[in-house]
Amino acid sequence: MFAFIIRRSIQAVLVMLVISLVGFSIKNNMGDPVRDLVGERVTPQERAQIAQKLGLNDPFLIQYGRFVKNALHGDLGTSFIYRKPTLEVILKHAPATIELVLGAALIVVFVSLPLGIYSALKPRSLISRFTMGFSTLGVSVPVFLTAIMFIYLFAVTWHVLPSYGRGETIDLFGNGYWQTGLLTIDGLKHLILPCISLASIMLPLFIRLIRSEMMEVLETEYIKYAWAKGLSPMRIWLVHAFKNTLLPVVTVFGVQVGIMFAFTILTETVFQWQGMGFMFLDAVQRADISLWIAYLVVVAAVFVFVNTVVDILYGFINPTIRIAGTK
Amino acid sequence: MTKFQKFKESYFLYSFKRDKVAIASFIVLVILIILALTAPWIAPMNPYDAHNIDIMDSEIPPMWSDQGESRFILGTDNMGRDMLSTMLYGLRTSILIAVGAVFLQATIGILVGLTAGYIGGKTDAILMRIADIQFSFPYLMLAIFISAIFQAIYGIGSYERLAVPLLIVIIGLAEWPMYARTIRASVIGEVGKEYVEAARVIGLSRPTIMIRHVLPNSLTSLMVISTIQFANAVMSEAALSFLGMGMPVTKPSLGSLIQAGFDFIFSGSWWITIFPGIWLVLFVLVVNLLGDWLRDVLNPKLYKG
Amino acid sequence: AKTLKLGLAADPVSLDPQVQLSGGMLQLSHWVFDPLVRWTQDGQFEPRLATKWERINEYRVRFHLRKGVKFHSGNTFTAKDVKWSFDRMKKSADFKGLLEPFVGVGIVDDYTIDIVTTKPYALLLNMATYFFAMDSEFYTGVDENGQPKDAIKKTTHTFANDNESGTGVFVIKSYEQGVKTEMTRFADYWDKDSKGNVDTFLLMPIKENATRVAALLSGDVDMIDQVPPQDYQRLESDSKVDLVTINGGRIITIQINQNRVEAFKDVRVRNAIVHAINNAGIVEKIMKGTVEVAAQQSPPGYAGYKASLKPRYDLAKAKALMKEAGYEKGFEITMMAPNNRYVNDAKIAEASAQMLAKIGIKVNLKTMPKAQYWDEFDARAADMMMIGWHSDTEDSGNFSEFLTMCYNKETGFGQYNSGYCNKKVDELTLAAQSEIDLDKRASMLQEIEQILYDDAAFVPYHWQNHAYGAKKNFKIKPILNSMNFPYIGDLVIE
Amino acid sequence: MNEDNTILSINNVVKHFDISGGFLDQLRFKKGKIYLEKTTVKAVNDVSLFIKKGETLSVVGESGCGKSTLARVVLGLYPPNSGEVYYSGKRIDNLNHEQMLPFRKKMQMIFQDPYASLNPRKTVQQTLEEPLRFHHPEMSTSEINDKIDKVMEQVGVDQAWIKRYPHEFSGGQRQRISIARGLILDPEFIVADEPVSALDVSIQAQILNLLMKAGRERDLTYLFITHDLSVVRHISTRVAVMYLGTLCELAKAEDLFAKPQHPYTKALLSAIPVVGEKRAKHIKLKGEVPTPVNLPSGCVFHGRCVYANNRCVQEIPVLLTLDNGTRVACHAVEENRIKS
Amino acid sequence: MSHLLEVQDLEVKFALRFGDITAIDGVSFTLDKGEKLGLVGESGAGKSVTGFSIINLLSKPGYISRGKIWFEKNEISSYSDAQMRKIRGDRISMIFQDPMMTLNPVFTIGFQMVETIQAHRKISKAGAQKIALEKLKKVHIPSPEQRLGQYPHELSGGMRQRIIIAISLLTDPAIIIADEPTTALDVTIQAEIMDLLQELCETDNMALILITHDLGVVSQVTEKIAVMYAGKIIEYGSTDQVVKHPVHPYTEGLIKSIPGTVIKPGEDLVQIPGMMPTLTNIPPGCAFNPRCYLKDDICMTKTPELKDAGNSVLAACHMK
Ligand SMILES: Nc1ncnc2c1ncn2[C@@H]1O[C@H](COP(=O)(O)OP(=O)(O)OP(=O)(O)O)[C@@H](O)[C@H]1O
Ligand SMILES: Nc1ncnc2c1ncn2[C@@H]1O[C@H](COP(=O)(O)OP(=O)(O)OP(=O)(O)O)[C@@H](O)[C@H]1O
Ligand SMILES: [Mg+2]
Ligand SMILES: [Mg+2]
Repeated sequence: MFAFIIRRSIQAVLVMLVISLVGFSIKNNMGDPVRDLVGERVTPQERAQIAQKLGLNDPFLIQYGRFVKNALHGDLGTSFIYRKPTLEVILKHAPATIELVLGAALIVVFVSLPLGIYSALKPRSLISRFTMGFSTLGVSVPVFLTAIMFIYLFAVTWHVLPSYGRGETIDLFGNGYWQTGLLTIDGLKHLILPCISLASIMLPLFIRLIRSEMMEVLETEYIKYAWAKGLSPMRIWLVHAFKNTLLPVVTVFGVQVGIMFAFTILTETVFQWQGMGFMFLDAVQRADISLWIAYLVVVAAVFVFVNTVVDILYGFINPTIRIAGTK
Repeated sequence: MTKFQKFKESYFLYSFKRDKVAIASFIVLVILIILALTAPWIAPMNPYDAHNIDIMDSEIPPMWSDQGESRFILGTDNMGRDMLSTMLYGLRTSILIAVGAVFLQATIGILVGLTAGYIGGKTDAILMRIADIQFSFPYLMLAIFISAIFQAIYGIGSYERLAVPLLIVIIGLAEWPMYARTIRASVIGEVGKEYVEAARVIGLSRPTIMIRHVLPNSLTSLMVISTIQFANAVMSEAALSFLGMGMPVTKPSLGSLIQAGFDFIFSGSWWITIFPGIWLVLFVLVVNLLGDWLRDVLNPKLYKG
Repeated sequence: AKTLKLGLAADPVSLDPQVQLSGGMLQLSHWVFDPLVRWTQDGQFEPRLATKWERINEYRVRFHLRKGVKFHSGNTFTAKDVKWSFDRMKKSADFKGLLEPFVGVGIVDDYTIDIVTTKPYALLLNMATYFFAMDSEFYTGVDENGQPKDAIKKTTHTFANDNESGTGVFVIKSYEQGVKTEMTRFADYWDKDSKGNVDTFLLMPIKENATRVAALLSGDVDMIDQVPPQDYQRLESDSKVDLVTINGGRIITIQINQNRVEAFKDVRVRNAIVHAINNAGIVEKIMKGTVEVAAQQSPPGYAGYKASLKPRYDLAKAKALMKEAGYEKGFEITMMAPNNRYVNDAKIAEASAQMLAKIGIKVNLKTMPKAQYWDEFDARAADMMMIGWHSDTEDSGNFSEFLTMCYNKETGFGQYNSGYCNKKVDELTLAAQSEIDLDKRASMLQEIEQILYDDAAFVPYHWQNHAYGAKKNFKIKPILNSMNFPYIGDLVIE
Repeated sequence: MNEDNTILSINNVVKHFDISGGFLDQLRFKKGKIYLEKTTVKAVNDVSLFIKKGETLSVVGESGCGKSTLARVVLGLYPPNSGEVYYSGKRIDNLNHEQMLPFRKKMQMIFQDPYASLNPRKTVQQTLEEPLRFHHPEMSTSEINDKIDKVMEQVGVDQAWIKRYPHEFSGGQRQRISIARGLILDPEFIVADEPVSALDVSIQAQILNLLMKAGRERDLTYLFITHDLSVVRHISTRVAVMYLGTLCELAKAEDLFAKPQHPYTKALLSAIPVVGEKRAKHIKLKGEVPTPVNLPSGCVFHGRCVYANNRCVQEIPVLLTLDNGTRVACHAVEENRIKS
Repeated sequence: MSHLLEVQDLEVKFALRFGDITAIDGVSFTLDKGEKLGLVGESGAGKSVTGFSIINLLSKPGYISRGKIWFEKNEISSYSDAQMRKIRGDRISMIFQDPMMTLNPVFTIGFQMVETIQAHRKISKAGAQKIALEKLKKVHIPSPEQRLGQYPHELSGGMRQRIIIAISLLTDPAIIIADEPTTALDVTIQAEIMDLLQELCETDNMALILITHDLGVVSQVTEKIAVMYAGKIIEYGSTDQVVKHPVHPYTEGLIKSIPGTVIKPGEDLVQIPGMMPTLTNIPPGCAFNPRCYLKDDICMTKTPELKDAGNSVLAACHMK
């Protein structure tokens, strides 16, 4: 366990260093943040002064060194756009993304599990065939196309669901950090389309994964043995086969949740969802390099964290894996 | 028995002939690829050549609509490009990029996977750690990241010329770990088998064993993931173009076409989005369907003889 | 209580009206602060904090201020606030250039001030529209971090960036940049005559054009700005919403850099380019015919506007000119344009590239977000670069000062001129600056336009307009103006 | 013992596998201290034996006792941690790839799994051709084909099969092809790692006959690895019994079956079911087989041995040679504590 | 009908894509209370299929196409799945070949034992655990209490096979079907497991069907033996007789090809040439005819029936 945590942490630090280094080395070519700050009327001299003040003209290594030093103090720099510490900006945008990913993940779990299991048990039934066909179609439609179609149909044509944004939010802890859309009807309504379109990327994948894992498990000796013990089909499917199916699925789920965070870039753009992905793209377009790098660092940290949690979880449900190390 | 006869009697062909979906997908895929490859000869016009385009022809609806013109069967886009031609050229570009990217991924992935799987030990640990780290990072973000780097390095003057190779490199670099992992897993599986040991007893050198014995036996898994990766690459290119980091507006791929169409989704010029959208989905769909079928057929558990 | 949900392409970056000189900030200023005077829809001046004014001499204009005006903080508005605001504005990097011609504000009494210029200055009233009054008492002192409350800083937290006290019709309730700004009507607002009935004003940034349109169509917002031309028809045909467009006066041009390309030094080549580009076609197709085709910088109604200058698309002539100049075979150039700065900017550039191809000029086009673009523009990184310009003073001279005067690092003239230089234009522009005889001045400005036209100094396209969409019961038409400052305070919701 | 016709000898070979993974996997945290811990599988521990020309030496033992590892060390597939391997008097365990090549021609191996030991993507022809082309680049195609034909005939593989792929054959047929590959270079010495364990009895007999015939005709020396004692008895000249990586007993086949010495050998022999005989009470062993990761102290067998005493727990027994040439590593035998 | 189990003319087919193949063709045998029957034959002869068809647990495309199975006077071959479940694991238990794969890796031993009891008896968890403990003791597992909480991977192969035997004892079945229960184990452990099975059958008067390809094991444990070849029983009778005086040439060859039975060390073993045909190309007539040294014309055309060959042995051979 201990070695495991150390390994993960070292990995995380490494990722963040590399990311920030690469990020830094291209920052000069990302555009000039000063141009975004000032109006078009400001003279070049004045702009140079501002850049000087911001330390944008220092040599690369000095800037990077400064970044690392500050990062070690938990300071990932200040966002030009928001005039706030980047970490704070990211934290404020995080809930929106987390709620989106959470919603999508729930949809994925609650839809893919029953469908995947069913189509493994009854591979020839009409529902299974339909599910599989649909999921193949699902992986073939780009998420932005799904999202656009959703807006067009549900919001613009039928007026049943809102088209953009998070709707009414409630400040969860009263400190302005966690604006939740989960507690209002309006907020939940706003969640539906983005969540479904985000889920639509992962759903087919999971239905297939669960189905194939389940089918594989159903072929094993221990399932055959369970039949020979005279257990009921439900028990065999939902206890014996299910738990074994879950193992690989959990691992993949961990990775995919991470990937979902990235796909929020697309969904959030289309739905103008004020989350981290949206913020990231904005930061790229407006050359807010500090925010940009901070986001990457945070995301790296999140992935390492999520993967670690998943691995630990995996260790819990799979008794044959001991996280301690030796295989 | 000749190779051809063998093929004719193989389970592979047998199961293909029985699977209507696979046959249909295969036919559609072949047609699409032929259309794409022969685009310069069969397309009504060359949409990549500015000479042919007239802004005054923009947003003409498909031929069968009221204001449609017979010159433009599927209408024109907002720049006055013939939709049909643009879709053919766009598919060609998309295929080109995807093939290139998959090739690059496969090259890196196979090299890394083979090295890691066969040498093992520290080399394996380091290579796989790199792959893990990169893998745990969503490829889309990586692609955005790499795209920024390359644009920075090469400037933008020659972007139009460099866009295709750039996208190949971007998507290729972002997705190689998938290959590396698969190859490594399959290599480790194969290396444990006794025929590899037999080759060592004969005295063959490591590289020879890897290339002549191990690699051919990993081809099956390679083929299966290649279809998936190919479909993925097409989608990645579309996503990047959608985010404005892909093909330049003057040489649209399917992704940039859809992106351009996004602006017209409410304007009534539905054909600018819908046609390339369907086109893209159709293409990816048949690739995926064939990939599914291939996976089922080549599944070592099902395929024994 | 009526609520307005306004979907904007971009939201204000700060609450400090002097921190950035940009359209977005000025819009906010008109909602939360008040200027001395403001533009009406027909280009006249309307008294706001100044009730009347008179020119004392060539250098000095006297303003009489409105009495009984309260700031949001409860403080009373007096002359010292105007002076304080002016002095602060002079310190702002963004505004200080604009204030070059001014000496300062002199307080005559509590409700009378004099504005003094360094030279005879014809555009003083135009400039007075930029004079928003800030609450001098409110902004004096230090904040909890020990930083002076009146500090102007773009990148870090300041008191003024996040707090406001103006005399404007709306009070900021909450401000979350990039997400939402919430305002309510100021109970003590002085302008009781206004029929405006918006009590709650929610401002949502929706960057993506299609999403913004969708939000209006689906009813999620009541009003949006920057309706893309391709969606005009859709809005017009929708029974629930209205489309309102208003002339904007922002000239869209592509500049031709003679320093980078030898061939561009030849006036025939430049003329060929201007003749090759079918700007009328672009207006018809890309801008959906909703804007006016341009052949010069000044929009109609401006002093410099010369009606005889006509768009001159003529492909045959363009080809002939190329041939005459010895470039029959054409050549290759680079072009850059932003893709999120002007309406359909990238599309215009793309269409232009196609048009130039027809006379043998092969264009390598790159479009990019404005944050990157301005960097490239500063470096004059491409042979042809797009820029749009709106005169701050609603006057023709401003165009030349920034766009067509020879680039001079010291004086800052021609700051956005990439590669055209004609001494005559410089002389005339400078002379017009201190000419207060308006007729004489107008003829000077028109002469400039003629020179630029003959020189084919740049490629003119059109004057960009402002397009708003709103639900039918939101009567937005009266509150719009060509400056793009929707006076939401006066908006009537039925 | 006549050392002259010794073809292969191994001296004090030790082979341990490090399975502790990378540096970080080895980190342990206990009682407030961080320390590194290596996990090694002690597969072969200090084994010495020699094989004389023309004989068949069998190695028997339970699964995981290090038989295959020993075989692979002999063939230079694993470098030993310590100890030496000599082939015809020349040390071969420290040779590099090129230096090893001449020996590769002389030493070949036959594997257990008939399904995994042939490359599924190579035809019989390709499989048999490869060693020849590699070691004899000077041979012409017709020479190679002749050679292949000859060997195939010898192992009973139909000539018509030459263009077929392994999956078209049954286990027994594959094993024949595998043997053909082993013989094609005309080796002197063959390591056979459980060549018949995966086959049915009727096929097993065919293969065993084939191996014995080839041995006679070509004057081969076998190192034969198996866990099937009836097979051992049938084909071996001498037998080595291994337990947990150590050699417990090494004896002539008839001596071993007639008069086993080591308590483990006795238990092993008593466990073979013999057709047509009702079960004789076999010797029950105590406890479980320990893992080769944590080897027991002293004699590795002491935990399961009924004769074990204190000395067995502490002192590792050395091989002692008995009158009939049998070598056995057991304190109890040495002290004569076993009454048979 | 006083037999505990009677299999009558059983035929099992597998529906494959090229058509049906017959895996078992007309197999009949009986089993009495406490009796031990050995089912031997080469790989693919149909031993496992026979075992599984008794509890109607054939894997996917397989089905019983003919024949009847009687168990305790009931015709169980016509039972529904739910009825069959009451018998499986309760009256008839099964032991599989590979103990490493038979237990579900993610549940504890205790869990897997308790659920088996609870599937067949209305009993509390504690009660079930008590029974489990008792059975673990019965198979001589050291520290049984502790085992209940362990996972399969924490135990050695021999230990796991004992646990599987303990599981099959939980409901005190009438028959245990053991499909190669020791093939995956080491010799010393193999002997222990066989001892254990034998001992349990004798103490509890259980019947045993021992499926194996190892004639040695069968000859030591069982009273009756059925030799299978290509889906048919070709010799059936008392173990002693069959092993000592095999009638069918195949049985004979099988016994002689085992090293150490007839042939002296170093000499060539008696070998049956060729190999067992695959189910898709069984030769006409006697399936064994291509390998038989006795064959005559009739063997090529007529399939021999099982008939009395004296000494209460049945054999299917024209020549005997
Ligand atoms: N490459 C390896 N890496 C790590 N451990 C190994 C390796 N090869 C063998 N071992 C271990 O060494 C021990 C001895 O293995 P070996 O294969 O020599 O046993 P064996 O006697 O051949 O067993 P079997 O009868 O099952 O083939 C086993 O515990 C095995 O797990
Ligand atoms: N699921 C299945 N699908 C198709 N054929 C099958 C299936 N299961 C068994 N068979 C066929 O039935 C025949 C008998 O198989 P069975 O498993 O009974 O053999 P066995 O005697 O138990 O052999 P082994 O010793 O290898 O276990 C084989 O030829 C096999 O090919
Ligand atoms: Mg082995
Ligand atoms: Mg079987």
